[in-house]
Amino acid sequence: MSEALHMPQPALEDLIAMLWREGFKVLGPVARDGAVGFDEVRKVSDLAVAMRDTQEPGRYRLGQGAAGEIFGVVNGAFSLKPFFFAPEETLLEAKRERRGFKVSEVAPVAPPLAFIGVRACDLAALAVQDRIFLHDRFHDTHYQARRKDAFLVAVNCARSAPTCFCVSMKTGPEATTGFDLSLTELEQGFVTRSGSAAGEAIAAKLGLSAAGQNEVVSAKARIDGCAAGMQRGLDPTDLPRLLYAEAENPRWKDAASRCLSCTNCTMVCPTCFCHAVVDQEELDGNMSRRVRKWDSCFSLEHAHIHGINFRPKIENRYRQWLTHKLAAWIDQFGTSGCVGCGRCITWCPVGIDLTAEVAAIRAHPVKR
Amino acid sequence: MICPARITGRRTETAGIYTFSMRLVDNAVRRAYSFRAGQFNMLYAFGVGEVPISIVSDPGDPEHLEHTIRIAGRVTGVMAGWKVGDVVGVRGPYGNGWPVEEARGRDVVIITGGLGCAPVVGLINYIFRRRDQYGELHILHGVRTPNDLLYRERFDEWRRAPRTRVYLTADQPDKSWRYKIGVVTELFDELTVPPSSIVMMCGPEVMMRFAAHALRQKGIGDDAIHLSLERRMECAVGLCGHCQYREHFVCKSGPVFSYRTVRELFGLSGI
Amino acid sequence: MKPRAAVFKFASCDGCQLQFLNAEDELLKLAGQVDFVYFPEARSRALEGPYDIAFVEGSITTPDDARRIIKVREESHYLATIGACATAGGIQALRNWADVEQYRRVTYPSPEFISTLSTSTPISEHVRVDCEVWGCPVDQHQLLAVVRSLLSKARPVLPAYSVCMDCKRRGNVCVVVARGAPCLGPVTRTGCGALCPAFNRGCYGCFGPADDQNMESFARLLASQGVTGDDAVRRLRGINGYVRPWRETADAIAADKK
Amino acid sequence: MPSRRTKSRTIRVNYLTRAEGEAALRIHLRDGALIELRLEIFEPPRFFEAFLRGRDSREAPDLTARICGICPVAYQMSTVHAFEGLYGLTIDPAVRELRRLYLCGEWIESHALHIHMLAAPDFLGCDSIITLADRNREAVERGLRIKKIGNAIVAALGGRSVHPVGACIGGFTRVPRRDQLADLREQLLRVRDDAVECVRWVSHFDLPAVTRDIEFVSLRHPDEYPMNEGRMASSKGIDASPDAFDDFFEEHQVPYSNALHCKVKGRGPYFLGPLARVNLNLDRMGPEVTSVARETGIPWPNSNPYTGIVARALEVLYAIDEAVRVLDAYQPPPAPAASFEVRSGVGRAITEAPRGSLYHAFETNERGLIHSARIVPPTSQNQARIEADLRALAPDFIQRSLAEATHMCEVAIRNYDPCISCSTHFLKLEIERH
Ligand SMILES: Cc1cc2nc3c(=O)[nH]c(=O)nc-3n(C[C@H](O)[C@H](O)[C@H](O)COP(=O)(O)OP(=O)(O)OC[C@H]3O[C@@H](n4cnc5c(N)ncnc54)[C@H](O)[C@@H]3O)c2cc1C
Ligand code: SF4
Ligand code: SF4
Ligand code: SF4
Repeated sequence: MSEALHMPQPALEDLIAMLWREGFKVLGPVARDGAVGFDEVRKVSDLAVAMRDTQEPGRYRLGQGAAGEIFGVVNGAFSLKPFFFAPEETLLEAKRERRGFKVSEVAPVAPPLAFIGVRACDLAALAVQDRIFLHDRFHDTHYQARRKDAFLVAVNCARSAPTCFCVSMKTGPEATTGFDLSLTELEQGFVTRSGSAAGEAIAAKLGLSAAGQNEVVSAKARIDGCAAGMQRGLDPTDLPRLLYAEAENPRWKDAASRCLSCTNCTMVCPTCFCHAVVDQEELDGNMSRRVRKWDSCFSLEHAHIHGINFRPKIENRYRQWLTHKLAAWIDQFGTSGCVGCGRCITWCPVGIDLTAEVAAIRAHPVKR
Repeated sequence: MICPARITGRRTETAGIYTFSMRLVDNAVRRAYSFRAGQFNMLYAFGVGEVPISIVSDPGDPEHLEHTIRIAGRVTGVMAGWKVGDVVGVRGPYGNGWPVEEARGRDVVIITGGLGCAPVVGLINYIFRRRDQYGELHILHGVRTPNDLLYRERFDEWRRAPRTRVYLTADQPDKSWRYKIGVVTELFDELTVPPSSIVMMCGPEVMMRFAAHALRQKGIGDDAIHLSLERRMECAVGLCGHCQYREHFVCKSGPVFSYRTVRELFGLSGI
Repeated sequence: MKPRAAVFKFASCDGCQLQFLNAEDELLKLAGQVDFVYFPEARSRALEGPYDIAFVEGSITTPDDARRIIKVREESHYLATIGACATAGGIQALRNWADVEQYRRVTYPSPEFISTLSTSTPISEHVRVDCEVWGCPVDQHQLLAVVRSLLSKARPVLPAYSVCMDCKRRGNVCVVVARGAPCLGPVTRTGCGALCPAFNRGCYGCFGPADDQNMESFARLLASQGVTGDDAVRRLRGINGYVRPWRETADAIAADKK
Repeated sequence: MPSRRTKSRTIRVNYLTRAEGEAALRIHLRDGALIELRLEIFEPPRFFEAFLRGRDSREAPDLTARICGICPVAYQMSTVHAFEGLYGLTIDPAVRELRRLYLCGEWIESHALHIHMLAAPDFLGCDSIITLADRNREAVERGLRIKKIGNAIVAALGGRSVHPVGACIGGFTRVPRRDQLADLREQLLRVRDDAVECVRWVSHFDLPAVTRDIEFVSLRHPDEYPMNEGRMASSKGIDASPDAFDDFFEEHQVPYSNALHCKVKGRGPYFLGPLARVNLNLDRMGPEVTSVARETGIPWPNSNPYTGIVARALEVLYAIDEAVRVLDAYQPPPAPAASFEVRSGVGRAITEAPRGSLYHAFETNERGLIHSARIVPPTSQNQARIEADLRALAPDFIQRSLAEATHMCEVAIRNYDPCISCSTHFLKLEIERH
């Protein structure tokens, strides 16, 4: 990580303006419909300034925060996922021709995006999605087109929501990699570091001076304080073995008695990548689009083949999700599918908490 | 990318099962195309959808593709109407295929059940075309009722071939049934093979589980037992997530798995 | 030859068949593909059956209609119900829990002139149905997708997962979690594109139950939001209230209260 | 073919087509004299007024919308206005304007549907818009363009054009930002010429020249063309608050069929809808629409029901201009909806549905649950008037073939753009031959 610089608050305004000038569409945490999510920002006041979120399983409220605090709201309702892995997009078009048909790829229209205020967990999640969409045997051109020019300004967390558990997943609260610039908010301005050549170039243009020693110390203290105060945790020890062995633990049934199978957890999860591929034919039958949409292992259709459904019960599907996320993912991609952002806990309408489910299984194994 | 292919032949195997021959339309694509026995293509019916279908023709002649399709639902229902001259879509090949190299020189046991399994027919054809490279060939097939025995003539043909034995059984036979009665494992009493044999099977997962168990008794190791699995597939490249089988993506690390790899999962329901 | 299609109406508001006419961009294309030989709302010349495709709107509420639907079925090769009325009994199925005699008196000064059944029932309770298009009203894209599938000789399939999935795809903020508002989304079939949450309000179930729902847990969720007793019953006994999982849950809550 | 031999003859139009809903007509003539005439509406009863009892007033707009798929917005509007009166709400001016916009959308969509899909084929000898398109594709495409923008307005405020979800007591569940409406404005300006052309087109139809003694009824507002608010007015002198609906109008049931018939107390049938509104409110349509109205050469006000289609086209033009006006002035209200406490009481409201005045009256208990509901849709109010028109036509029938007579009746009925499914209370057909 590079040298710590001091960034006065007005320079954030400059940063936003500069990114727009550089041709980026700039997005940041904005309050909308009672929650914070990434949306277009043109100036600092567009951000969710002086606001605080309260989060608990199945509940999210936005309220007043500390005056002047810019990044008081921790991870928002939506991660970076929708911006790179689109919820719905056309991949191909097939047009009928006199004899047969012709297929052409639809190139994604992707203005370069800059994000201000990305949390460490979301950066970690982005790395997981990169692994899946860019560094696997197949390479997703749509994801790549949007991903390649993105500019990421991270914000280190000075407080956590009660649903956060990044410390146990070793993904936060400090962003250590995967960003162009990182910020730690202080009473007066920010301590900033660059994490890439692009970040360095922007920092240079902003003309920032080196941060004072006391600023560096207090930034670190804030991050450490956040880490120390984190209320939730998930013990990742030997998870694949545990969950594979506990496939018949009665806890799955118990969770299934609460689970609505509504798909919300998978939709808000920044790493979930399941998608449906559907062909949509025009009414006149001359053209058909192949569309990719987010899908979820909680839908009944997901594991359906003709005449059989491999996961007919909610308990099968809940187990599939959790086992995939925390165990099979490691076998598949060499990394956990969970980064500890806690979104699936907050945004589950009935507040099912995966950390509690895992803890219960660990506490009462049926195998050995 | 979906490549257009022209249907060059259509054969009715039995009611509701058709074999289509096809040729990729684009010359360059066709020449570059190659596949292994047991791999599959995603076949596309314009505007309606795409489904995984095994390639049953011989990998030695990759410019000629053959697919045997059983009409099941929406997409295959449309495929039932494909005629010679129609242009359809092919994307592939995908999957790992049968371990035909590993099998060379060994006795081969092929087990299939249920409504006849296209990948196995392709495999048998493959071996017959290279008959001297393989040892004894045992074909075991279990059906529920005699009506489910789909390729009756082919079984008869195979039965007459040298160094080949065919074993048939029906769960619920009728008067015309001249073969064994009971589930597939009933056939194992008659089967005598050396432990060095290799087994390849395809069919309902319960059947395969019982068969694997019975084979173990005969001293055949879990490594020598290979089975082809079926899961929903929408992308076939390990991205869409539908074919997950715990840590496996059936489309890319399968559809053929050694029994050793999946035996732990085989006993679990809802995976 | 173009398939011959017919649009039949039973007890309904006409909103579902209107979706054909509301397809302004597609209407002439549609007419190029399908011959609507019987469509009283749109065409004065009505041709006799048999029909290749029948779209049936509305529920069965009168003895005459109970007889008419049988004839419609006989004349139609493929029969698709369109909308909550035809597929689930519709809003008028609220009578199924009431005393219809009393309903008659409430609505008409001379109730004796009214001939009606005591129930409003979906078409599938009367005849075989080949395809059910849910929604109040049906979604135009879904409706046209069904037509397209039939033209392509493919069995139409429509998604049956919960509204929540489309709600999140659309980027709505969940009204349950962020506002504590009751929302039927988790147990409702998708199709509308998660309209209500996009308009800052809870889903009220226009598309009927999703293919798989956990009604016990959902009822507990409602209760935790303070929606209990009659209030919970009313939420479930709405436009698709007569469909089994919702009907049973509402009935159980109603029975509990007594 | 003239059939002088026939002394007695019955005409039945078994299924009234190109009308929303189901109705039939039976006319019995003897020696050229009309013995009996019945407009039988056999739309099955759906009992809205009954099942609304016990429902929460806050769900009512979603329920009453389901009465009619063609004019759900008007149903929602009458419902919310009735409850807003009951709960003593004051509506933010910006919300009020958005509601006008909302209703403009429905008028445009519903009128365009009626003109192009239901009525024009009659005058041009086609059986549907599809055959009309073969003959005059341009007019059809123009109509579809107009209709589409109407639906787009409703969808912008309520998510979809049939049973939109955005309206609630107090306002809307969400209001658009200004920039979200910019596109609508552009589209409206693009179809304005189409709308003018449409007025010209319909005014050149071969409209029968008749004059009848008609009492026209609509809302009238001191400053604007009536939509959501105003006093009841009529060409024969009614001027009263909607609260007094029952003092002026009465519903009664006829055995052979029908939605309940309505009459002006002590007088008889009356006429609702675009022609009534134009006749009574031409001075509120603004100079530009008025001048287009004058150009048609048709005198306004007039008592020829066949000019209804022209009035409808004029209202499309008016609604486009009005929508643009609202959009230009729009600033989002501070809150999408006024908050309120429920209470017991009675609330009544009339709004102008595309087909005419739509009256709702609700009584609630202290928990805001509906104790009783009354809904009087325009089609049922027009029904007696339709029968009167048909009666006036009857003497002509004796000279005409069955097909011709049938056609004449259908055209006459369609003047009223009857939306039969929206009549909340219909009877089963009971044929009683005397
Ligand atoms: C590796 C592999 C090889 C196969 N080889 C053959 C073959 O050679 N011949 C043959 O007849 N069939 C084969 N199948 C099965 C074939 O793919 C299904 O019968 C087909 O997908 C059914 O589609 P449908 O639309 O007609 O059925 P529907 O029941 O209408 O299915 C709807 C959708 O579900 C999915 N689906 C349903 N069944 C399956 C299934 N079994 N596998 C994957 N997705 C499914 C598809 O996306 C399908 O479009 C194979 C399947 C796999 C996984
Ligand atoms: S599983 Fe839950 S906590 Fe983990 S990354 Fe996904 S949404 Fe966040
Ligand atoms: S389902 Fe709804 S929109 Fe369709 S006809 Fe019935 S009430 Fe109307
Ligand atoms: S708002 Fe309703 S539909 Fe949307 S996610 Fe929440 S519960 Fe599901």
